[in-house]
Amino acid sequence: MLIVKDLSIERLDKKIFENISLSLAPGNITILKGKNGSGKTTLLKAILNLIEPSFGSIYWKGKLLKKNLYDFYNNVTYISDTTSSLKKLTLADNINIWKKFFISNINDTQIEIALKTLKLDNYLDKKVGTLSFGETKKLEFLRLIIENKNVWVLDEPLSNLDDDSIELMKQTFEDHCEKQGSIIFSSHQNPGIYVTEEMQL
Amino acid sequence: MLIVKDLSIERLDKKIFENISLSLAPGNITILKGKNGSGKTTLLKAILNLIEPSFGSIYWKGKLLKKNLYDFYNNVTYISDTTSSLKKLTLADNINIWKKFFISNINDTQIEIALKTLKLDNYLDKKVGTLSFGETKKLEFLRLIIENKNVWVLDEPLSNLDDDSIELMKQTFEDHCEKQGSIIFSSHQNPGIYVTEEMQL
Amino acid sequence: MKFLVNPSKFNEIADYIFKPVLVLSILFFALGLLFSFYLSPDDYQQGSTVRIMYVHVPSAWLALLTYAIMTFYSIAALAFRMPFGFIFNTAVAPIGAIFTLICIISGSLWGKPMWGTWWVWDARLTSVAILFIIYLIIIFINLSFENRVVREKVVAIFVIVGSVNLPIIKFSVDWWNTLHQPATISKLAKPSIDPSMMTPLIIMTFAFMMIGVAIAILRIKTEIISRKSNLS
Amino acid sequence: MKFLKKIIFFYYREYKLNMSGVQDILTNIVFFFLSVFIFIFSIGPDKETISTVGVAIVWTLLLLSSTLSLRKFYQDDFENGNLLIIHLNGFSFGFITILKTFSHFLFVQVPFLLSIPIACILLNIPNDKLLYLFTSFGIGSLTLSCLGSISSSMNLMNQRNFLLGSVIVMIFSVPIIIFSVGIINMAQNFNSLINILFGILLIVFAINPWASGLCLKLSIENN
Amino acid sequence: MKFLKKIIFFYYREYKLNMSGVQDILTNIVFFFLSVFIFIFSIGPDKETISTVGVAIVWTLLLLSSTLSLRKFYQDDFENGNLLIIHLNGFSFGFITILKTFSHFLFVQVPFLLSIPIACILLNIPNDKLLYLFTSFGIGSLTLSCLGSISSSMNLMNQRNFLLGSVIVMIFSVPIIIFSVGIINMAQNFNSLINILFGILLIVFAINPWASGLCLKLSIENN
Ligand code: HEM
Ligand SMILES: Nc1ncnc2c1ncn2[C@@H]1O[C@H](COP(=O)(O)OP(=O)(O)OP(=O)(O)O)[C@@H](O)[C@H]1O
Ligand SMILES: Nc1ncnc2c1ncn2[C@@H]1O[C@H](COP(=O)(O)OP(=O)(O)OP(=O)(O)O)[C@@H](O)[C@H]1O
Ligand SMILES: [Mg+2]
Ligand SMILES: [Mg+2]
Repeated sequence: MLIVKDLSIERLDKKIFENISLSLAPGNITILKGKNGSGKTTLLKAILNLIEPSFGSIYWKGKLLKKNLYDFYNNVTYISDTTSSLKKLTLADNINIWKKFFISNINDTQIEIALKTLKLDNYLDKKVGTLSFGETKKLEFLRLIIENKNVWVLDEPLSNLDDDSIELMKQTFEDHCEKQGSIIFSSHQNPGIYVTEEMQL
Repeated sequence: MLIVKDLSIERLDKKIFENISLSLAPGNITILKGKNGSGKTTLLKAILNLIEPSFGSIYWKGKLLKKNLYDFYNNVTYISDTTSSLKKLTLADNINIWKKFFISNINDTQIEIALKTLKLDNYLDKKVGTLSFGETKKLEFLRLIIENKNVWVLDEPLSNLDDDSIELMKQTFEDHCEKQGSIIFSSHQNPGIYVTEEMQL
Repeated sequence: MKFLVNPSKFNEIADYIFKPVLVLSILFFALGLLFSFYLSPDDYQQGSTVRIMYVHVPSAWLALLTYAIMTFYSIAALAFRMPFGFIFNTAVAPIGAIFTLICIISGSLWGKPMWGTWWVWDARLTSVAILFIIYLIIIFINLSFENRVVREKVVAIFVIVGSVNLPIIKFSVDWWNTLHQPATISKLAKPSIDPSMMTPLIIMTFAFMMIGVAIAILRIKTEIISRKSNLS
Repeated sequence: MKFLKKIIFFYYREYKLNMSGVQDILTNIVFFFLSVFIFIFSIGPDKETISTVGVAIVWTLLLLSSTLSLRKFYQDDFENGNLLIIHLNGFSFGFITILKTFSHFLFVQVPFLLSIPIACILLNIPNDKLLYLFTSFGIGSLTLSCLGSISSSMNLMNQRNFLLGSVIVMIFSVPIIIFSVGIINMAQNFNSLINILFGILLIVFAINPWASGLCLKLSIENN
Repeated sequence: MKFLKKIIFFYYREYKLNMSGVQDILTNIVFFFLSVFIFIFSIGPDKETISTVGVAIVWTLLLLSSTLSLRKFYQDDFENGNLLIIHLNGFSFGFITILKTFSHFLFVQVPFLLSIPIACILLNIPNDKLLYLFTSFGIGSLTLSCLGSISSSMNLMNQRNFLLGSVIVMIFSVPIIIFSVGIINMAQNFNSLINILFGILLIVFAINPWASGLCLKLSIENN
């Protein structure tokens, strides 16, 4: 579905990486590894058409990504390395906003189950700003479930999580793959998650 | 030096943890482990007198911490789970501000060496906001070196770092212990760092 | 005429003409000051305060002229993707600002004896003050935006939009009846000014122009160099 | 249909966000009334003078306080990554700016509009001028929202000197002020002046998505 | 000695943060003048009217400028964790608020103070009033800085308290404004009015470290 061909990116005239190619088929998981500053985040952003590559091109469903951008956006969820939940609002408010804004076809019981497995169900009336760091990260995954898209683009999803949550992620990833979804994520840890391709940057 | 006795903390009438005791002598490293939301960050903040404990007390150099607060502050560096560098300024500006503000007795060559080992020496004129996530985390450690205090209180210092940097941290921690410094830090990973005490929350 | 659009050509020519221009400006200044203080008569109404005119009017003209040229360059730069226009804008805006400031200060100094106040809110004075602020904003944008590509486009667009102000300044005295002197010298027909005042005025205008060109050459050259060394 | 729903929920989100920050709206209104008081105190009880300058004062204060809230325009959403999420949910940057401009109009300017009648009482502004005031302010404030969008999106690229944006807005609003105040004082010219104001609004409105959208794109690219 | 150095470098830090160069102060001043312009445009060029409302205009702008920058007061430093670092470097919360208040005064109010003489020329304010204006403005702006500190530190805490913050500022600023503007218009009462103003300043100044300090402590505790 998603094909990256000979991608090179420069920022402030400094080459970040050159001639990266990868492809992400349904049911595949790709992990990006590499040192700090090697360009993992940059690559993920380029895939989302947020950074102009200096060379190379990206294709989505056979067409150039730029030509097919909003179809791609309809199929992708991005979780960046920082959190995106609104700190001033409660968990319930945040979930509500997401549910409506992404016109989710997920029903409330599914969300409740997800909340329970993430162990966030007690905090519904708490401001997101008063959660622990790991809890806000976990909250971010709720968006994956609410958005319910095909392609997941995740930037360091496993950092700051405890072992149970990582185990949970592993499970979620595998389920998603079975449903012919595809995942590309970056990580510094070796989480024991089954991956189709490992990309060293 | 630092002794925590039977500490219990409640937040919004919810018990976070109860009857925690620990002591941090010079040359010791204590690691805090525990699930997300188990209260690691809370404990570290309580040690810094930023959160009022419901029971228990903390001593510094034999006196109650509250009575001896600014002496303790003169001896402690805290790195929180978020970054504290000023995103709008360049690295050089940030370092300059820290150097002056903490009245550091570290000279410039030492800082340069540290920058080089952290592989940040090329970025001096870059805005901190344009660094990669891991690079900003590494920049935080520069504060450890610039402040040059005895007690280090670090909240998840190892997340988002690559293996080289973790190795470097390990080295730095050991050096600090040899100089009779003490470290208390929280982590989800098992970094292979030698620790005196492991505290499960 | 290629040197007016091409940075490297400009550098060549600039090296040639910089010294003559500087010498000329000093010459004109000396001559102009001599004329305006010793050789020109007092006005029968205004007394010797009329001599402020020899600073006021040239600086006013040059303030307007500078902005007009900047507008021209901005349009060219945006339309024909001509980087020299951007360079010109960055380099020349402070010069225009200073001319405008001189015009305002000399005008106020003149206004105190003539009108009895330093400042009135008539159309010309106000629009000149706006011109000054526009110049300042151009300078500020140049100083505070990091992304060069964006910055120079923003400046160019701003200059073009701001040029609406020029005709307002020029014709404000005709459109609204105000305290300020209507066009006496720059009338298209016959100027209604005595030649004994006209001569120093023209000389001073040349002097201002030359010094402006000299500073502009210096600033454009530094700007070109700084762009070469720092591509971002 | 789905797109329309998304737009509605965009505003639901904005509502949730802005209403939890009532203090910002409130600060603006408090500022507004405080300034009206200042004028009344300094001018003294002379009714004549007050009602001469009344309209002018209301207009200027509205202008100044809408520059107050510029910072919230994109800054917060940009910093916490929500701008990106909105974009990835299928809104082009240009379209986001249009939505945001209306949201600014709705949540910042409309509260003012509502406080105009009270200000009119305080300032002895005759009732028959109220209509003119409303019309001119309605058009003028939407124009100001557009200008605000442009300047605050430019400020994303220039994170320190955030007054510069306000200054740019203000210099562009000089003609707006002149015409709007003109409308009220010269009621006979009403139609031609309103047309001019409307013309300015159209121009700025057309430029806004293009200019602000570009700025958003660039600042996300460089983030 | 070491403490003094720390204070100096606190201001060095504030300077670095607030200023990327002189142009930032200049932008402040330009903002001020543009606002004056806009007032004038809306009021009309009539000399008499202008000099009646002149003082009021200057005072409103002062109020505006200090509300404009409230967000910079603690919010940024609080959110990026620097408040904590400053505290851990040996400054009690109360002391931080004093330092910050002066920094606000220095970087926001003083540039305005400097441009007052020119504004007086533009606004036809008679020279002999300049002294009064300066005195009242000097005292008033410091008082406003203190009030700003209190309200913005309250804003850091729960949204529940927002009303309190704004209300406190409002209650205290009303007398300040009445007296300050009064000073200028009734020159004979100068001394007694100045005393009252000074009294208010002292009260607010004494409350500030205690109140804001407490708010800072609480908000860091709950963060
Ligand atoms: C701050 C106050 C003043 C400002 C900003 C100002 C501005 C200007 C400007 C922009 C011009 C050039 C207009 C053009 O090219 O047509 C000009 C020309 C002139 N000004 Fe002023 N002026 C000020 C005060 C005065 C005063 C007080 C006088 C004398 C009573 C004066 C006398 C003149 C004369 C004689 C000209 C030449 C007019 C012509 O023939 O074009 N100005 N001024
Ligand atoms: N300001 C606060 N107000 C109320 N409750 C809070 C606040 N901060 C944290 N908590 C709660 O206290 C508990 C402990 O939080 P803490 O941040 O100490 O966890 P942690 O061990 O650091 O977790 P993590 O590994 O995710 O960083 C969590 O359940 C959290 O929801
Ligand atoms: N906005 C930007 N402008 C200029 N350079 C940038 C920008 N963002 C990142 N960089 C640089 O690009 C390089 C790659 O950054 P990137 O964030 O992609 O790294 P990363 O692989 O994600 O690292 P990490 O593991 O630390 O997250 C870094 O050297 C960084 O300094
Ligand atoms: Mg990254
Ligand atoms: Mg934590």
